[in-house]
Amino acid sequence: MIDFRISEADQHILDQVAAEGRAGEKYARHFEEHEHEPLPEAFPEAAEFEPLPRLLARRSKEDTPPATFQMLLSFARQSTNGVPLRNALRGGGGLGNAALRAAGTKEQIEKWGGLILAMSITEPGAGSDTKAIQSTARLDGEEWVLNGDKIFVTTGIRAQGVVVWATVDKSAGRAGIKSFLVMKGTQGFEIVRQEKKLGIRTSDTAAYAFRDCRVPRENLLGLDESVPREKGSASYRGVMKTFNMTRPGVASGGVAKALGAVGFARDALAEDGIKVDWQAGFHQRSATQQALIEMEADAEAASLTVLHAAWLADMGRPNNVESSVCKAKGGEVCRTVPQRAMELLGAMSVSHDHLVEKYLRDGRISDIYEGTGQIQRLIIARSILGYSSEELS
Amino acid sequence: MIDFRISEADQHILDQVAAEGRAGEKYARHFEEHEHEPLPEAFPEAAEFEPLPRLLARRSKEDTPPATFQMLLSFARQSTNGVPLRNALRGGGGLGNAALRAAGTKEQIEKWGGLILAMSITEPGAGSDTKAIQSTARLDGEEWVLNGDKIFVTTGIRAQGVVVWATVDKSAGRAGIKSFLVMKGTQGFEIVRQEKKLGIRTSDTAAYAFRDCRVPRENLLGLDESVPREKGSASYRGVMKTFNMTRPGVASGGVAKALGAVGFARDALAEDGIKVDWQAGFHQRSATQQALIEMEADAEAASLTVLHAAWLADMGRPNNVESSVCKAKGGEVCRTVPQRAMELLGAMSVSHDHLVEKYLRDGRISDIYEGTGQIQRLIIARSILGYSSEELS
Amino acid sequence: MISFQLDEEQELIRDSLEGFAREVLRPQARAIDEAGAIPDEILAQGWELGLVAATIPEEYGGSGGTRSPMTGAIMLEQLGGGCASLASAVMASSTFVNPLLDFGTDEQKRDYLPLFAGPEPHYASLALQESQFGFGADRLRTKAERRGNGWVLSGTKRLVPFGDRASHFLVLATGGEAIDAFIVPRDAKGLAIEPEAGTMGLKPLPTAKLSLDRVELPGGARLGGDNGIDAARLLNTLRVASAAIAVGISRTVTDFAIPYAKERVAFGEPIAKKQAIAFMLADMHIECDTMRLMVWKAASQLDQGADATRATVLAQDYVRRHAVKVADDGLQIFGGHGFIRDLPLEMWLRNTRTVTVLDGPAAV
Amino acid sequence: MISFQLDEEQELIRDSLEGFAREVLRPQARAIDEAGAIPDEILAQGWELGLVAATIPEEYGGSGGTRSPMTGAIMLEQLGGGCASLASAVMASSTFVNPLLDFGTDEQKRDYLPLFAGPEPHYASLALQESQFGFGADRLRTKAERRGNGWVLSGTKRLVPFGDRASHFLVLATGGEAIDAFIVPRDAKGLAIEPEAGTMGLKPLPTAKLSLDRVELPGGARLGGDNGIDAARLLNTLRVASAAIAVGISRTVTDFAIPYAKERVAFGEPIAKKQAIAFMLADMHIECDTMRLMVWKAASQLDQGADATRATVLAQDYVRRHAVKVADDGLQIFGGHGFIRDLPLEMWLRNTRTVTVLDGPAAV
Repeated sequence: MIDFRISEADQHILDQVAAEGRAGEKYARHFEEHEHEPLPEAFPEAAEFEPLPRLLARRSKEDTPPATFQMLLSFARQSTNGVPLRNALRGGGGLGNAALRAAGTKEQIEKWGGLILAMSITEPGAGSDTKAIQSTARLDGEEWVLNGDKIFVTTGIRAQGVVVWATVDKSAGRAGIKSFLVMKGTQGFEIVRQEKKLGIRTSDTAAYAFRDCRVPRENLLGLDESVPREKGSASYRGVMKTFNMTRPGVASGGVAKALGAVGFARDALAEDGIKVDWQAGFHQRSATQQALIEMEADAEAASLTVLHAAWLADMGRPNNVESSVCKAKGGEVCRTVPQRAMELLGAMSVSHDHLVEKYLRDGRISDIYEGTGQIQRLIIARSILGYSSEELS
Repeated sequence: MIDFRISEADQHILDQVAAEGRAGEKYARHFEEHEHEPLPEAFPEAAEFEPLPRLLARRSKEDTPPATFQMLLSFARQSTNGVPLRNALRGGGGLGNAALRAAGTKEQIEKWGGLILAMSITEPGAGSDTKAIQSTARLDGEEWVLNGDKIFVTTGIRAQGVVVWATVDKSAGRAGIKSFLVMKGTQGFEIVRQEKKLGIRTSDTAAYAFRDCRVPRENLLGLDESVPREKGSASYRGVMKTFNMTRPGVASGGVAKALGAVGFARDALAEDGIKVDWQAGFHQRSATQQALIEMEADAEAASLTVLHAAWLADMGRPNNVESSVCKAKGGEVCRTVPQRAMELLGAMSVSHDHLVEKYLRDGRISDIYEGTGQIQRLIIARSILGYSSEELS
Repeated sequence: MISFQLDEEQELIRDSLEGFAREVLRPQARAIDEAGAIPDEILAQGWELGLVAATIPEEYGGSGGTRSPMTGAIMLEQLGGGCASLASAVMASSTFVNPLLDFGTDEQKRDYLPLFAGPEPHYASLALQESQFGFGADRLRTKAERRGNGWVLSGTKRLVPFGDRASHFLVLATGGEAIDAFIVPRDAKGLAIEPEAGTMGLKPLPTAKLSLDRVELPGGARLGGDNGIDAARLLNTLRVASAAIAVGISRTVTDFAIPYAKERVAFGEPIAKKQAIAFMLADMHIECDTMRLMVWKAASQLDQGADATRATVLAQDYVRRHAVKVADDGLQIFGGHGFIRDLPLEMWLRNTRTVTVLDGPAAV
Repeated sequence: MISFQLDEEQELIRDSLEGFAREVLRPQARAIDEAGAIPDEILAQGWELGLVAATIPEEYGGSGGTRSPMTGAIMLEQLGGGCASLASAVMASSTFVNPLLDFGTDEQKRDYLPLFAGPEPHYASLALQESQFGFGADRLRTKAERRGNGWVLSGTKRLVPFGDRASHFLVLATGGEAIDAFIVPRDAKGLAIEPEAGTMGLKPLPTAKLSLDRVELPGGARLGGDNGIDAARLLNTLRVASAAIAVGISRTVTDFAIPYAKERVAFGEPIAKKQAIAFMLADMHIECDTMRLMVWKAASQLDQGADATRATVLAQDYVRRHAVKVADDGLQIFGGHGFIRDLPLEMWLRNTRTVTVLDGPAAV
């Protein structure tokens, strides 16, 4: 049965998560202005909230399925502007960990799974074009020798290790790209800088340099050293799977910022006596009410596409196109809705007295990483047109 | 001095033209429903209005320059829904006449300039891609032999002759394309059908077939039979000039439909007590007022780009990019503004009791002919990026 | 719990109507639109689907199915995708029947529902729209006055589907505050019926103008008796139904444009290989999916008996802003061919603009 | 007659400020934004351009140029394209001086204009904005009450430029109906000045919160004396000025993105050769041109002394909807690099959003 209802039990969890997020807002401005300051292990307010794993443990298996519920949690958490009251990033929780789980051998997962692992793909000259990766890995005896520059490494500072994409054979294109686990402190692996960003400032972003950086031969994830010559090798597809799984997640972050911005605008204007009258027809509405309705419709529409893509994953059904649909919509509303919310709130929306401007700055990244809106549209277009990536690029 | 004022004398002319347009609205629905019925030479109401040439003859040379004023006339005339009270199409007034004037020899212009000439470029397989023209012209003794199919020939029924694009050498690409004057009644020249269209129904649109159609050698416009091998031959550029001159004209039609639609909505809603209060700030406006403001802003913005492109032509300055800018904006607002006007007016906007739906239907063509919005963006992008048509297509 | 799973019956209905839409409606849509009228045999064929009678209880001769705006949305997306005019025509009597099912007294149900349970089409329809451009259900001008035990109705109703043949109309009017619906027989004294001049979209759907000049009605004419109706629910149901039709047209436009874009060659390659066109198609696909989800959310809330006003307002707003763009972009991909009435693109644009400005000629 | 021809003086100003913006402002913009403060020497350099004094009559020590919002728009587009924060800073005192020129009594002009005619920067600014999110000039909460021959002002003003150093403020307040402007010296009793916490855009521009607790002013403090001011004109002038700055940023973003798109290679060719990017750039170019024309129309009407309210509302609406999109699309073209503060894209987005929600920190 088509159903959009959230059970009381689940709503309670979501309310808790949102409350914890809001409790962290008192620290938000400080970490905006001190962006490279590490977050403490826990803030005093953390004690007031039951940890999420405990809340989740009580969920019924008959309720909204887990991946879908993760999206609801993301909406609840990320539509607040709070810094995490507990250091959210623990062993196993980095983007590199997802890659390890997808592409690593059982032994590799056991060995490194407990660390915080970052994922290092992007290079100064490449962006979304993973085929163009220039970093190289050369086998020298029982060691891989890595060379190259990497940028935009999320949690690149805090991570204990990093999964690095490099090519073992440039002539092979995508099939030559392999991923390697490199531990912090390895000789020849340098953190060049920590980036200063428009938003998501409590998430650290690093640039790396690898200069004759040597790692053991068994640090190749999956241990498959072969370079197939056909298109779309299993190895590469293995790596790409991590994208497919993360698109709804990233989209949920963008949607959350849109939901947060429209919620902020709605509440702030209500205090000034301006409220949506849902019963009123178009001609009976004010311009502000109509703008709020449109923003709410846009944010909700995007949220439904995210839930849909996640639900398909829950059902074990293909969700490649739907993941790109939701990523495209999330990328759209993370830009337009906070922008409009500020327009509606006027000059005071830019003041640091309030956090609404943070939705715009933090949300903006959602249309960039894990594939820009343009990349998502390419994926969708190829799918509906039946074109390969060579036929439509 | 930057100036957007219209002199009293000019405003009087524009008011007259608009009044004549409105007087023709009583016949509009009839010709919508009898779209292939020829317009009479004159309606009785024509006598009430001074003919435009007489009005124009009294204009001061110190006033708004002529091409710019033509755009204002187009706004005034085409923002009404009236059928022409006088048969507007006379000798010299067809699209083919503009081509003749641009590319013909002095003798050719004298010989055919007094006829109504249509312009026949598009082919079933080509669309905006003039390079792909398949119609051929072969010189056989002192005659050109034409073969091919043509569609979307504006005034193709009423025209006395037609300027046809055909290639004399397919291997030469654009440089091989020449234009030929073919008189109605020439053997091998067949009118295949008259199209039924969404809008602009008082403008007849024909499909032609040429089957071994022979015309005298001197019917080649410009008489230049050579096929230069370099890119961007003078001959082709000569032909393309007709586009460059007509883009603001076509854009003005689209803008006029947007202006008409927003004007209709404004007046109709005012009768129901809903009016824009220009002094009110955003939060004091109704949704309807805000929608009217946005539509009016969009239509006015597009109108200014049209005036700007035409004014550059008046000044003898290059206006290639500005022509495409205004064509792109005209193509945008001819779609969005009538659509929104109808949304604002609700269900009665679709009723044949009113003419507002005609703005949507008539306006829609403006984003298609003389180059779609996509083609205009290509032209603009090439210009600002410094790319040739080979580098960006 | 959140679920996007159609139940078995819904999947069956979707699949069978998809076939009906593809094989019966789509092939006739263009010709019917051009003719401006729907042949009686096609109306009869539509009636035979049993969609109107599907949810009429068995005691009144119907099939006794469950009333479900959610299932209705699924149906209307398919029918609308086949032909919005025929979809609206086939479902027109539902705009009378369904409010009766939802709000009617036992007596009203007994008196009127059996009319629609027979094998031949029977017409009755909702009279909502009025002449003023600033119309809104919260700005009704048709007045209902109490007179003794009965009512007197005055006002003008526009664009009433099948006004030429409907046996009854459900006229929305207000006594000042609440909105009421009144069952008005076509031969009521003071009721004048004139055919409308025509409409831009849904051209073949016959519509009429009803002039109510102090039409006197008995007390039992008020739908729901003393309880009246839940007007918000009635309107929400109509709005969701219209939006579902719009989604159906959008989907059809997109599906029609995809193969054309792959076949049509310009500047040396299929236009689908140009990002401008490919991204336009991607956006059309994105919005079809997204609009559908918005419609589903509102429709499922109506099924659950919840106050679906917020979800309906959002779905209607979203669909209004996006469906016309999808149809219009579809036309753009076809260029000049889209503007010619040989192809259905321009019809889909007219129909989309029309169903998204109506508050719903068809509602389930 | 319609003309798009800048006069000679305007062309001169445009060209010289274009050079100043390119050579002085642009190179410093990023560092100044990051530092959140403008060095005094740069402020002095900006002051030396003589822009504030340009239109002060010679009798008060100024250059005696003609007041022209049209010329102002041309100036602000160039300055804003160089650095919106510096443009706003350089012109901040104009928000005090220009209303004085437009509406001031002879006595007011004599008392205050000479302050701004010297070689050193002198600051005074307009206090318009208030704390409430539903703020609008037609919803002012700062109250002006008559008391004897004088006035008493109460209320809170926010985001007042150079509140830290301004010698005077022009405070907008209302006695109930009309909007008035009052000259308030910084040492007025009852006036408390606190620095603002900061702003998302125009970060280096120092702003302050003014709390007016029954501030008593003499009768001569009311701008324009008994005539008061034309508040619509004052607000229109501010709005057009802000819009002109936004156009300048948009133009700079576009100019900055073009060479990058040609250099940046992805999937084997410059991204500018992808229609998705090329069309985005084309749209940015289209909107820069179009926004400018909208600003020009409103500005030229202000020059002509006409009621420019309609043109201003339209220009402001149009620029608000398009300028942020241009800046945002510019950032998108740079992908992740656009999000990093090494490049100016994210700054341009913040500044564009900021200047288009203000009713104008800078106005000429």
